[in-house]
Amino acid sequence: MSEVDLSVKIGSLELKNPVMLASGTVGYGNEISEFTDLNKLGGIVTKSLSLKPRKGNPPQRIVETPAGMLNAIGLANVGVEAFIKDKIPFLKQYDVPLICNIAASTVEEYVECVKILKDEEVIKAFEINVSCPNVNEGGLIFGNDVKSVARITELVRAETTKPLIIKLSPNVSKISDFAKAAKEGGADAVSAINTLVGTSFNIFTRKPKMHNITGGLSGPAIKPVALAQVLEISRSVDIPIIGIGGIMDWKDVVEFIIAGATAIQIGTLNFIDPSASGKIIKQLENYCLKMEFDKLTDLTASYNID
Amino acid sequence: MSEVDLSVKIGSLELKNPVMLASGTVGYGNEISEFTDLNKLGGIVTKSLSLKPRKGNPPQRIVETPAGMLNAIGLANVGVEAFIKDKIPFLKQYDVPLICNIAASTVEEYVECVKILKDEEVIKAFEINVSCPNVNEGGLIFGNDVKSVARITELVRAETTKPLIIKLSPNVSKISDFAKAAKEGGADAVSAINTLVGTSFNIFTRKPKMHNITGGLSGPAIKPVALAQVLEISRSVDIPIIGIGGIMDWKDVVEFIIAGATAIQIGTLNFIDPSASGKIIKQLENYCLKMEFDKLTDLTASYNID
Amino acid sequence: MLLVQAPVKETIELDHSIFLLKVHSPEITSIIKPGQFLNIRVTDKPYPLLRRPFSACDVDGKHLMLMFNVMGEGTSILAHKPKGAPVDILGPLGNGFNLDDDYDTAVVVGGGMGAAPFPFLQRELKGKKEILTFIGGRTHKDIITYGMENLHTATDDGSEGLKGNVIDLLNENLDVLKSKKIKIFACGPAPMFRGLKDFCHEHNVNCEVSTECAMACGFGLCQGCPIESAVDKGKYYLVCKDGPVFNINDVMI
Amino acid sequence: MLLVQAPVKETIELDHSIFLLKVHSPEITSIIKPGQFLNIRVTDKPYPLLRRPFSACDVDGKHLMLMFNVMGEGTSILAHKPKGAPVDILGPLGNGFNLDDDYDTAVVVGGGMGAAPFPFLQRELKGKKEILTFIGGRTHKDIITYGMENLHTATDDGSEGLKGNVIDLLNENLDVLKSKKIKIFACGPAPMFRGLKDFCHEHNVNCEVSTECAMACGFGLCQGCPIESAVDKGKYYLVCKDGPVFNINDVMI
Ligand SMILES: Cc1cc2nc3c(=O)[nH]c(=O)nc-3n(C[C@H](O)[C@H](O)[C@H](O)COP(=O)(O)OP(=O)(O)OC[C@H]3O[C@@H](n4cnc5c(N)ncnc54)[C@H](O)[C@@H]3O)c2cc1C
Ligand SMILES: Cc1cc2nc3c(=O)[nH]c(=O)nc-3n(C[C@H](O)[C@H](O)[C@H](O)COP(=O)(O)OP(=O)(O)OC[C@H]3O[C@@H](n4cnc5c(N)ncnc54)[C@H](O)[C@@H]3O)c2cc1C
Ligand SMILES: Cc1cc2nc3c(=O)[nH]c(=O)nc-3n(C[C@H](O)[C@H](O)[C@H](O)COP(=O)(O)O)c2cc1C
Ligand SMILES: Cc1cc2nc3c(=O)[nH]c(=O)nc-3n(C[C@H](O)[C@H](O)[C@H](O)COP(=O)(O)O)c2cc1C
Ligand code: FES
Ligand code: FES
Repeated sequence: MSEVDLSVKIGSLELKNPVMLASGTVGYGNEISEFTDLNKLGGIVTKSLSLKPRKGNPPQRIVETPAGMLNAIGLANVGVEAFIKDKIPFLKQYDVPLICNIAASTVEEYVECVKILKDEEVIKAFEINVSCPNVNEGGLIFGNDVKSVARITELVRAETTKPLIIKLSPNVSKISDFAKAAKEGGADAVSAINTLVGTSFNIFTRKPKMHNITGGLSGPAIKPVALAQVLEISRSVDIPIIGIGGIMDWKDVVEFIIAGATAIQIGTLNFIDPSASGKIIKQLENYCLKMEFDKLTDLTASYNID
Repeated sequence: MSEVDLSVKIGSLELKNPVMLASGTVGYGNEISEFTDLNKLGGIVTKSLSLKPRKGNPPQRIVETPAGMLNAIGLANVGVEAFIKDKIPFLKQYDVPLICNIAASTVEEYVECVKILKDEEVIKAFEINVSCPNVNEGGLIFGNDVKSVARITELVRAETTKPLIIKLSPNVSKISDFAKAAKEGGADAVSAINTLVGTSFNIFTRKPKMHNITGGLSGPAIKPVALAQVLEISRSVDIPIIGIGGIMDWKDVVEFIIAGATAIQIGTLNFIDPSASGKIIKQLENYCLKMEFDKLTDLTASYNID
Repeated sequence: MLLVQAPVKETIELDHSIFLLKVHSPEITSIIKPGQFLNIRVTDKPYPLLRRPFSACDVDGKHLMLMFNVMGEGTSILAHKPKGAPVDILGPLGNGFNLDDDYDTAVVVGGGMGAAPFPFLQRELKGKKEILTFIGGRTHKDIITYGMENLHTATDDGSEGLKGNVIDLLNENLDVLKSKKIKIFACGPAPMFRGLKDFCHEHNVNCEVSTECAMACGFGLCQGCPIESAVDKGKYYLVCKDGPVFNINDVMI
Repeated sequence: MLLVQAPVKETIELDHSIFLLKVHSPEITSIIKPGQFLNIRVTDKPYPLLRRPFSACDVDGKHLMLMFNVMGEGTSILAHKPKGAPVDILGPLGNGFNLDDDYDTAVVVGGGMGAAPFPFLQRELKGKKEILTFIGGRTHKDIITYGMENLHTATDDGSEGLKGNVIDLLNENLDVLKSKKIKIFACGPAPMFRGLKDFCHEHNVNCEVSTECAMACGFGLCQGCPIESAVDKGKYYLVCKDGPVFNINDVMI
């Protein structure tokens, strides 16, 4: 029994602790489970699922950058049907909140996906990806238009009573406008941030390194941007925020929580140290003890800004 | 006599080579001149000048981040009058195009600054900063509104026949809309990018590390984002682009030029190696020889995208 | 699949910028198979950020050997780890070669650093199968001889062995190869693979290739390492999980 | 102001994580003054990105000495530079102490690493002025004795010298101090400066302090290092150019 209460709430969803694994960085949980005890996590978010399976972009999909990486996976995923058939049985074995992340090319498709998935009781919440930079149709075009974000939220909300999280794009002028739209649409929380649009060229062939030309920038390089966007939402919209972007250790997690995050997600770090999340949870508890917080929630948005 | 023609044109302004020093990273040229022969540079851009002198933000103004840095200087500058009186005499000694960067809180103020400066013949062009993230009034609010960017451009354009460069904010959904507005307003070129908004907290005091709370992220961390924005402008607007963001060596310069930049600016690197720009110009020439370009301009926007 | 801190036992510079790194890791050596690889975190700092993948070059009791070329930041840090320093290793990863099917003679074909996985493979096959090795490189400096049996070599500049590429070398030795029931195990650059594909097709030889591509995780998390199926167009395998070893006819190379 | 590559001559670990780094740099030693500093690029990689500022700790002929505490990435890389490795130094930077005005006795006051600039200062003053040194720290481990003349010490835990802070130590020695025409040269943490400001005010002593703040360039390019004037509110000096040494009454500390 831990001396510090690390539990947090995302709408009606209670998490043991604020540490979740980010969409697209742990597939459907199988591989990472060899290094991290899923039962100890606050939650796990699936790779973005689409109505039909997606093969993803041709190679090259990955480019390393200073303290970061670009990815242009193109939402390669098994699709909702195969997810239910092939992936849920594995995830059922664990006592960890499963959050289904959904990506789509049309508003109807988002709704359709939720319709198909909502009755799976192992699925505890939905995270709607309106911000994937790596597919022409989907995501980003919505993510940059406040009205469609509001509309998608409303329609999905009408479809399910499960906690609804809207994952926001950082590639906008004012992310809090989108958080507002999500809130007004009935979302229980927002996730921020998805990747920043970036690119890279081979200076000898003069071709883009990634077949998709642009990709999404993640990793420590983007942490300051992610923190600023979490802070901006926190200061202007009253909605739980799931902080994401460049988290490499427990200190980064604390920084996000101070900046306004109720929970956080670990992404790129899973590739570098697949056992990191477990350690971070323990260290988070030590920090709370040292700082004499008996509940982690006392830390949320506790920034001293005079 | 160099075998490769490195010269480039920004409107009517001819530069010996594409390498300029970025606003706010070399003050008014004095200190850097001890390490770099200004006469060899393509151009030098002043710290943003405002109508009245500005003291800037209280400390702390600088925070280091992974492969980047945050700054919240707050446009500390001597103001246009003192610039003419105290700074121009020094700059007059050099045969390097001087580009005056201007920041303001109102449209009228931009115009007023240009009015005062335009007859200084040592000033070869103006760069209008509509994108400073570190002052409440100025910059960013304009930078995120296409109409004001168009308006500022038109009014400044009406004031001077000297080459006019609009420096764009990366903190927007679609930077090419702003480049279009600048072009329609009569700008000769756009600079991209200024810094990304970011922040950082001290996890023990829970205070923002910078007094200004947020700052501008620069350095190698942002290079992929800058390249993507230069590419986006290059693919959708026909206007010369000055590429800026995270340049650390000649390879980065080549990458920007391939992505669509006619010229580039070196910023944060000046703090780390104040002699870098000279070396880069030489290496750029070697690259052109190796790749058998007799004019650097053949490289501009030469990306192979099928 | 393990995550271990393996201390450096010895680092040998085989040739200018080609290193053989020997680490102590009984956990891994007891389970790893030829053709599998390891994903190595060279620093705990945010730069360079990603792990670096390396083939298992050789296994000697409790010692695992990696052979690598210093390409950039990651490999240069790795090459300079002092004796005793821990190396953060994730592995074994990938499928590895299939050594057990029907052939008498293992024909090893390596281009440049592509030789890396074969000392281990030859150690495993020794005594069980006949082994013929064909190694190519730009110059004699690129020819890896470490742990190679019955070695034939070719260099583009003719500075060692046949003047030509490794495919020319195979053709030179066609009679010998035809006289045996062979299986080819190959690793090297794309052009070599393409030449080899034609060669195998023409002489209808069974051939497995170990492929490379940029990777982030190395074990199926990121979907970052696709290679297209040659059979079922537009279908992608993951190099890190479904590979890195594929039948040469199954993938687009 | 120069940009030099100075080879490491010797690195001495004075105490757990306090290092004395000796580099060969005649160009710099021939022009640098006590209280000036150097901005050091510890790596040519993008991490850690910025240079790191260090006071000139001592100068011995052609050798420049830096004394530093391992705080994080930059100082730990610097502490582990092998003998002969080049150190990328930008300097001398800043104004330095004014040693020439009217006093007989230089009173050196240092808190923790704040002692760093004073071996050089004392070397310059030796023979010219009387020197009294007052060094404080948390425990005896933090007390720097290197290059200090007539050393008096204080520690918070009383493990060495007076139990108390360095201001208490000055008050302990008030009679001696009052009996002389003194000037105080001080460097240390903010609380020490505040205590010292009161002390100097009360006894109306002339005092120069060497200040610190986060820096990017170290020589006036970035405007990143403001310190507010105590005289003219809202006016900022640049620590790197106008400082790092200021009269204690001129700046807000
Ligand atoms: C399955 C597999 C096995 C490998 N086995 C070996 C081996 O045994 N010996 C050996 O010398 N090399 C091997 N490589 C290549 C090796 O991983 C790269 O040379 C190494 O990552 C370069 O890192 P760097 O930081 O030194 O170079 P950098 O150029 O600085 O690396 C920059 C980025 O490009 C990536 N990268 C560069 N080259 C390659 C490449 N060829 N394949 C994949 N990613 C690359 C790096 O991972 C990094 O993200 C293997 C690659 C794969 C995928
Ligand atoms: C003019 C001047 C003179 C100095 N002289 C000395 C000296 O002689 N000996 C010594 O041990 N230290 C000195 N310092 C402090 C020294 O610069 C820092 O301890 C060092 O930069 C820490 O770097 P790091 O990467 O090890 O630590 P990190 O904590 O990893 O540094 C993180 C960031 O914070 C900055 N930073 C951290 N602490 C300080 C600080 N106290 N002042 C300014 N920036 C800081 C670093 O530059 C870096 O950008 C001096 C600072 C200044 C401004
Ligand atoms: C390889 C990769 C694939 C990703 N795939 C998805 C995805 O399918 N859906 C999604 O919402 N976010 C996806 N993301 C974004 C991450 O969930 C996260 O928002 C982003 O990487 C920032 O966090 P980080 O810096 O900790 O990685 C992906 C990120 C990476 C690196
Ligand atoms: C300390 C600092 C001060 C800056 N001041 C200005 C400024 O006054 N006006 C401006 O237009 N840009 C300013 N910039 C932005 C740079 O000109 C440049 O656009 C940005 O730093 C990205 O380039 P870099 O990554 O090479 O530094 C400043 C940047 C830094 C780091
Ligand atoms: S490298 Fe991540 S899935 Fe293959
Ligand atoms: S540190 Fe750049 S101006 Fe002082």
